Amino acid sequence: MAESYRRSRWSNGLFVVPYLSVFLTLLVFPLGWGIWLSLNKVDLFGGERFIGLKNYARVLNDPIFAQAVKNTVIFVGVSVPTLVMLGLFLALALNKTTKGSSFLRGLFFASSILSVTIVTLIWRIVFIPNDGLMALIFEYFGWQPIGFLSTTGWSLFSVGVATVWWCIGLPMMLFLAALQQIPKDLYEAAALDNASRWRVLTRITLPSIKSTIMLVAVIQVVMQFQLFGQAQLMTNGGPAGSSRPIVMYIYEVGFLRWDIGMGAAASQILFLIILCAAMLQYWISTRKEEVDA
Amino acid sequence: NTTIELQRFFGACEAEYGKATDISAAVGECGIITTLVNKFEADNPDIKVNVTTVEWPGYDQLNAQLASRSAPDVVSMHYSAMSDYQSRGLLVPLDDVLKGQNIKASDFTDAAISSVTKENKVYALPFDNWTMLFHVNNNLMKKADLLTADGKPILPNSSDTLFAQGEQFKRATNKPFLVQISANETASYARIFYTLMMQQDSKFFDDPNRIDLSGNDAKAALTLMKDIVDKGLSTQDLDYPAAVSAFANGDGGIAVNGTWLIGTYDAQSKEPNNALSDGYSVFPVPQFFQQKDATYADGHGWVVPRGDRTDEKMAAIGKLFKFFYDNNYEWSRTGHLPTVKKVITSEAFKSLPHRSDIAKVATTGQALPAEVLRQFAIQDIIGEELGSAVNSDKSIDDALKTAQYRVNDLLENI
Amino acid sequence: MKTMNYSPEHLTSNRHLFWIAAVLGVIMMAPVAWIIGLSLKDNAELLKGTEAVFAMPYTLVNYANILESSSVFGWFINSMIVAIGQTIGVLLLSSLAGYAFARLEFPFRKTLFIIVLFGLAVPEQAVIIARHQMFNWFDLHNTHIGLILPNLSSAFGVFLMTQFFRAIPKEIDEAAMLDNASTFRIFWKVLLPLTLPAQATLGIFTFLQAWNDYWWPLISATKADMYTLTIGIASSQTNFAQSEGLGFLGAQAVFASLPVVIVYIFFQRHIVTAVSGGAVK
Amino acid sequence: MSASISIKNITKRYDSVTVLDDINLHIEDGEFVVFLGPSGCGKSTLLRMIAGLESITEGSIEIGDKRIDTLPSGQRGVAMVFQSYALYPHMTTRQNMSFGLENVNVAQDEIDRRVNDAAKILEIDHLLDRKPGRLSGGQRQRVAIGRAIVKEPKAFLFDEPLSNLDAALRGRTRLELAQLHQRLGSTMIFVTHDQVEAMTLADRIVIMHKQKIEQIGTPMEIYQHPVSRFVAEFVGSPPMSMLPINHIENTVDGVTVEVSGAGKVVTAITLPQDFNAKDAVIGIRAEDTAIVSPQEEGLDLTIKVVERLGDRTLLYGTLVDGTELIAEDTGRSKVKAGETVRVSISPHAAHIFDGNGLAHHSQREV
Amino acid sequence: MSASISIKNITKRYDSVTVLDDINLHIEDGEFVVFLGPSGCGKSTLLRMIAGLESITEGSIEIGDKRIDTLPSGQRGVAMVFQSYALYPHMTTRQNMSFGLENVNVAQDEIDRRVNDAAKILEIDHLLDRKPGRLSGGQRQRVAIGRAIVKEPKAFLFDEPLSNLDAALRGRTRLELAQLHQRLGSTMIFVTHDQVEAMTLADRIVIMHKQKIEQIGTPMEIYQHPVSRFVAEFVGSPPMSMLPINHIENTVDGVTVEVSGAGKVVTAITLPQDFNAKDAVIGIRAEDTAIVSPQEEGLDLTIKVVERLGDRTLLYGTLVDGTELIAEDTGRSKVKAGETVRVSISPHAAHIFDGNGLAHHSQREV
Ligand SMILES: Nc1ncnc2c1ncn2[C@@H]1O[C@H](COP(=O)(O)OP(=O)(O)OP(=O)(O)O)[C@@H](O)[C@H]1O
Ligand SMILES: Nc1ncnc2c1ncn2[C@@H]1O[C@H](COP(=O)(O)OP(=O)(O)OP(=O)(O)O)[C@@H](O)[C@H]1O
Ligand SMILES: [Mg+2]
Ligand SMILES: [Mg+2]
Repeated sequence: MAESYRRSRWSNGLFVVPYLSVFLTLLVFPLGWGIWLSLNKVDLFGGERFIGLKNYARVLNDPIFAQAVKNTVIFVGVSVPTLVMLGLFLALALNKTTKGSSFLRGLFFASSILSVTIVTLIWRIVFIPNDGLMALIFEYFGWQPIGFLSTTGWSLFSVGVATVWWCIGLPMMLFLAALQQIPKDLYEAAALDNASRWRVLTRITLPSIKSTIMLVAVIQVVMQFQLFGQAQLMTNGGPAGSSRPIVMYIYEVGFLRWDIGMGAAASQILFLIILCAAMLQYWISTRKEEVDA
Repeated sequence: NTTIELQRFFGACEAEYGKATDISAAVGECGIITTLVNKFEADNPDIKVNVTTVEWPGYDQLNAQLASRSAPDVVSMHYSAMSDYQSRGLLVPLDDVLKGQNIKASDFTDAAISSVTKENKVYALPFDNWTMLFHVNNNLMKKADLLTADGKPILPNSSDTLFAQGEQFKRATNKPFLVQISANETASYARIFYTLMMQQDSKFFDDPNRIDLSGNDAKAALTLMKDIVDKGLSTQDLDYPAAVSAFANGDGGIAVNGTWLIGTYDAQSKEPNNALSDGYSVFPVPQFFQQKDATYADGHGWVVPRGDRTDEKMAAIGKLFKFFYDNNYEWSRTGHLPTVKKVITSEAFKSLPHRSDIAKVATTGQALPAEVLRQFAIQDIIGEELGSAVNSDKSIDDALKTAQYRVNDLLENI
Repeated sequence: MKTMNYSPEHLTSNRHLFWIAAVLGVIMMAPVAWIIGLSLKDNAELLKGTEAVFAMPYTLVNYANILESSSVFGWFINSMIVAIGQTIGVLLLSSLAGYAFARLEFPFRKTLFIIVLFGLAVPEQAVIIARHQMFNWFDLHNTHIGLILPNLSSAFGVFLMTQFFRAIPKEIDEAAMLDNASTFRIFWKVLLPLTLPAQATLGIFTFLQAWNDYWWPLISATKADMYTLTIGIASSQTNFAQSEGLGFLGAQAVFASLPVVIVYIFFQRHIVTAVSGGAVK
Repeated sequence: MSASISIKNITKRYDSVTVLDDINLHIEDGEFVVFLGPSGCGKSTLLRMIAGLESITEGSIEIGDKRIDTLPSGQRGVAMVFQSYALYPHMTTRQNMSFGLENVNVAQDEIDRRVNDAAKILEIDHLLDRKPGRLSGGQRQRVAIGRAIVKEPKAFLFDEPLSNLDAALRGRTRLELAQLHQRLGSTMIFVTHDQVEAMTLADRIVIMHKQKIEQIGTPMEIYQHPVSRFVAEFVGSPPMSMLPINHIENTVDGVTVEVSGAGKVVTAITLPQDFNAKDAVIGIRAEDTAIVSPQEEGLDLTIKVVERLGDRTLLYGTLVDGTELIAEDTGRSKVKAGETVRVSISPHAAHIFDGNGLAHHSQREV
Repeated sequence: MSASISIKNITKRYDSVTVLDDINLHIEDGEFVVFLGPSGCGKSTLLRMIAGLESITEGSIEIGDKRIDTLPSGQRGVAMVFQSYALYPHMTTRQNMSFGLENVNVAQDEIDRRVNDAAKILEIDHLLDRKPGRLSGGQRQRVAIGRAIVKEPKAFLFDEPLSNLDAALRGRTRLELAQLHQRLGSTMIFVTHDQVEAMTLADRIVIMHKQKIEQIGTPMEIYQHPVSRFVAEFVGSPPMSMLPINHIENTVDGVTVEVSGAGKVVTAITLPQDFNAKDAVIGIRAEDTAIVSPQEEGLDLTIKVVERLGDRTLLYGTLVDGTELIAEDTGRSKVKAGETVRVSISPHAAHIFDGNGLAHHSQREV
């Protein structure tokens, strides 16, 4: 007896073949190779020698790496909530169809299109002592000038300011998209329910875009953990390594010290950290969902 | 017809010098090197030089190129970075090339030729030597009553005089005495530190595989650097470009910066109505310690990375090197010290402004031992650690200890 | 009698918030205005103090200087080729894969999708060295292909397109199936046109990312005639001796951003709706 | 608790488009009023203006003698049930119902009492901890009503609350709504374009058409005495058949009209002197026809489509001259498409509409 | 062109859940068959299995003697109209209709001919260049049908195509569909859970319930002779009233049953010997009742809700013992909620259902 027709078939898989081949050759394979390198004593120009987990031990024992991890975690811990909350605020404020708000939407998104070289150039010129915009403002108000890029504490903050300025567009847009999906009649129902603005925000709007908030947070965590260009170009990780992020550490180890094995080991650790952070957030969000249901 | 791929830093200035061939009219590193290459091409119609400008210092790119065996034919390189490449066999020895052009090792200054000679082979055409200098704003010094009768600035010759003059200067002008780079780039900390160490005749790199910063010399050097800042004698928070323009704006008395700025500042001083008008002079870093008159020096050379090249191409490279050699004087107009003996002793050079004031760095200039690898990485580590001692609360002992630990860890794991 | 009626406009809007946002917008613009101001000033004048920005005269000399440097246009073309090539590639691969993951049934579909999702978390640093070596083998450095290829592996596009394809009602492709359309024809003629807003969204993101990419072009495009605009600008920035004037730097920043800003201004509405209204209606 | 509603000279314009033109309407305390009209006639707009969700261009609205169009929605004391229900998707049924009360700081035990009472009335007590996503259409609808009930409003407003339900559920829910109104005795306004809903629910129906109110009356009045051809055709399913009148003859009892394809029809309708006979028609409802044996007097109808509704059968056919007529037969009718049957018309039940659409009815009560 | 369809021993399981259990059905060439059943009974699944959109767990399907369940959807020669219409939003009406033909390389002039013909039949010729976004619900529906027609399929499959339309349009479209079937004479399968649609459209109705086919028959058979209590209650609006039987007495003509609250009812139904009297009920349709004057014989019904449908009036009430009964009166009924009226029941039309839900009908044709 003939088989009746089924929709599942091997040939359908052909559609994913082009992507998968790129994915395997340009991501999975290099990743595997990177892992292999991390188990070797190897510099930029060869000299491969298997040394097991020694590179990892060196990275994990390196106080500079610890400092970089701390810097990165602080940076992510501050910049991501800021991006999420500021993005949310802007989306709420600009969720209108007036000319003014669409202009502002465009404006806030515009910075995202600039490249990191430009962004850091702009902010360096803003932050430099004496001639910078901040210096002028401080001078105008007669405040004590601050070395934004050269003072421990302020340097990471300054990198953060530039980062938020640069990255705020995407969260805002994603939130706007989510807000526009909320049916208008929910707000009408709330108006009839005598809900105050605050109650509408906390009980209607925010719960409705909960999943988007989560999505934005995950995207930003993954992105901000990879902080590099801003720190490299604005502060060069300084002063005293107080703004050196993990990626910069990897860069320095790999390209300045030529220690590819150790750099690879640090890369894999970063990969692990990002993966864990993303999974943790995903897990929290889905678990909450289940409790709700 | 041969094409030479030449890769260099020194910036791009196509706009101004893209077609210029009049070398003597060019000013500044970028202008002069661009014009030099243009002129060479004009003189040798059968050789084309394809110039690639890289972001300073360009070693990431060079590494990538070497790894992908697509390195250019001629590359600008610091003497201090050469060991890394040479020790890996990534550079081509140039003895034959130079010999083919009738250039002898003895034509170069000792400082220059020794910097590029490894294992008895010459690996680069030495192009210049540079050191850190004291660029002085005479106009402000005058205000602070720090000029001699014949209009020369009175410079400190010990830490005590430094602090005294600094105070005097500050009182008179309400400006810091020294203009130093202290943000973003930390290389200048390392260079000053090396200088101070050398002046104490310190043997901190006796063993090229280990640094020793545990002695009193290191502590003394760093203490001096920190005191300058603590006593408010230095600008703060300036990054490289800001420091350069701060001095040009008259925001401080003495800029601690490299030879390469002489040409620019001198040009400025010849224009009216600015902070440096008729009031610029430049001197080697004074001898703060009595043991030895020394200053840390490095230099730029031209290397040929490993690769397959035809004889014809090698000959063309030889011609280019000869041309650079012949025009060493022109390059020295940037402020760098020439590497060719007969240039440094020539009248032309000596009559360049200020050159007599700094002539002695040709002999007092001193590099780290050539066997020390990863000098750029080491410079970063030392700069960073010293910077944290100078600018924040890290104690001097701590900073030196970590610096030593980190450098040795690096060197051990090469 | 004319008493003011109550008007329900406030339901979704709030004027106070808007004004706060407007103030933030001004703050947001300040650095840019600052840079533009600097770029319009003569460098010599700025040397005396940057307050000069707030007063006449203004000049275009910095821009003129940039324009005269002939390489800029070459870099611009390279950036264009790379950004457009990458955009087309990502759209093509992601659409094909997204369609299959969202709609087709085939063995190991779910497993493969999860593996692809893991790709989202892989940082560039973890693969860049090996990639560089691989491109070496195939002599892909200093080619446009070499600059385009690496980002094609981005899992983000596949993820996004899968979501978009899932949002299209299933009946549409079932109708096409009954219309005897082949699987590929369903994809190409029926579903792909419906994902145009999504294509625009993904396309814009990819384009911007490619345009602004820094590290890979830095180590792959090592010949000046293969530089992208980002790398080219960076390479010409470090002229130690002359320490470019702030005005020139500002002009460079403005100039390098100009193409994307123009693209952005032209397509702003589409970009905004694409990003916000990406869902298929 | 409930109150009357007065709508006075309400006009609504969007820019230059007038959507409602000088509407006046008084709704008694406890009345169930249905706004009925074709799509786009402004029913929702009027309702939303009462709720305060749409601003008013001109005029005023009072609820129980108090002018309310100056107040924000929440303070008007009305509750609304939306077509889409507009339940808060992330809140449970209980939270959905409590939300409005919490907003005005009703004590927690009072809230619980009201929610539980309402849930009991609506038989959704077992659903109180579910979220809307896990409720069926009919259950959602009841939660939406529950949310309105707990507020003990002066008036309930419904905007096509049944249109998202399937036919069977719609019928059941309609019944429940009618019972609810009896139980609560609240003022209710219900918007629909489905005339069956209007007929079955309303105390009074407000027929809206072209920015105006066309007729206000009880369902019976509207069905039996439509003021215009528009109302006659809009209300009733199947729609009233309209036969063109060729000639009119006055008699003592009323007029006798000559209808093309049907000959003379004797009616009990008296027409005024200035009756506009041009394009006049006579209207006959399906239930006022009967299938008789071919021997009896009547019209010959050639059947095109037979619709068997079980309890009755509708016959769609054409008269000899092609005029369309819908006739009704019993549920057990044997008539098939293609046959020709004899149809008798009950003359007293006929209506005459003049060229302007104005209606004239039989004076005798039937 | 059209063909018969045979469904043989079809079973459908999702993992361990059986959705359809050993279904057998033969549909004649040119027949209009309606699948009717409550939500979730598997109607759509069965239809989609015929279309090839759902794989078959067991069994086979033939169209006109040819087994087709081994073929992909496109090659089965069936056309389907979806509930959501599933028009291609980016294509014009013409493109929507041509797409299927282009896929099988029909010549362009043949495509044009078919599209134009279909458009004429459906009166959408003026819409051929519009995209679906600019069509009304009813127009979209017609385009969806047009897309099916041009393919000249062996059978048309409809999955609740009317459920997205509003009530008025639904009525009209129903009529058009019936006419279309008459005109084309194609085999058509129509899925719905709306019994009015089923009754008015079907040649035969397939009642589905709990993974099985419960009854197959003409609308009249189903309405008048439901095989089970489920069918009797599911078909007909308002639903059949069910009165519990206390006692059964055999007579010559049939049985006389004693009904609580209603006393004795004489029927013409003969019951078998093994009749399961426990939980047996007698079923009465509203149209088989009549309101009589209080003097006449009948049951006293206290009216709870009055539904005026215009042409008739439904009275929902309770008998003396609380049993619910729905009665029907004329459209001009004066009965109000709260009144008690006398209702007579036409005994010949009653049905008796035993404890298992099995039906017994009067033997006499009424
Ligand atoms: N914002 C607006 N701008 C312009 N016209 C509008 C606007 N909102 C509604 N209208 C118009 O007002 C009229 C009345 O709309 P309304 O929604 O009240 O109709 P409705 O009677 O409820 O119709 P339906 O039965 O389709 O819901 C419509 O013709 C509509 O086009
Ligand atoms: N993918 C699936 N997995 C498990 N069960 C399913 C799946 N798809 C459908 N079902 C179940 O199969 C049964 C039949 O579904 P089907 O859609 O055929 O019902 P239906 O009769 O068309 O109902 P409706 O009138 O609501 O459309 C339902 O009980 C449904 O829950
Ligand atoms: Mg409406
Ligand atoms: Mg279904």
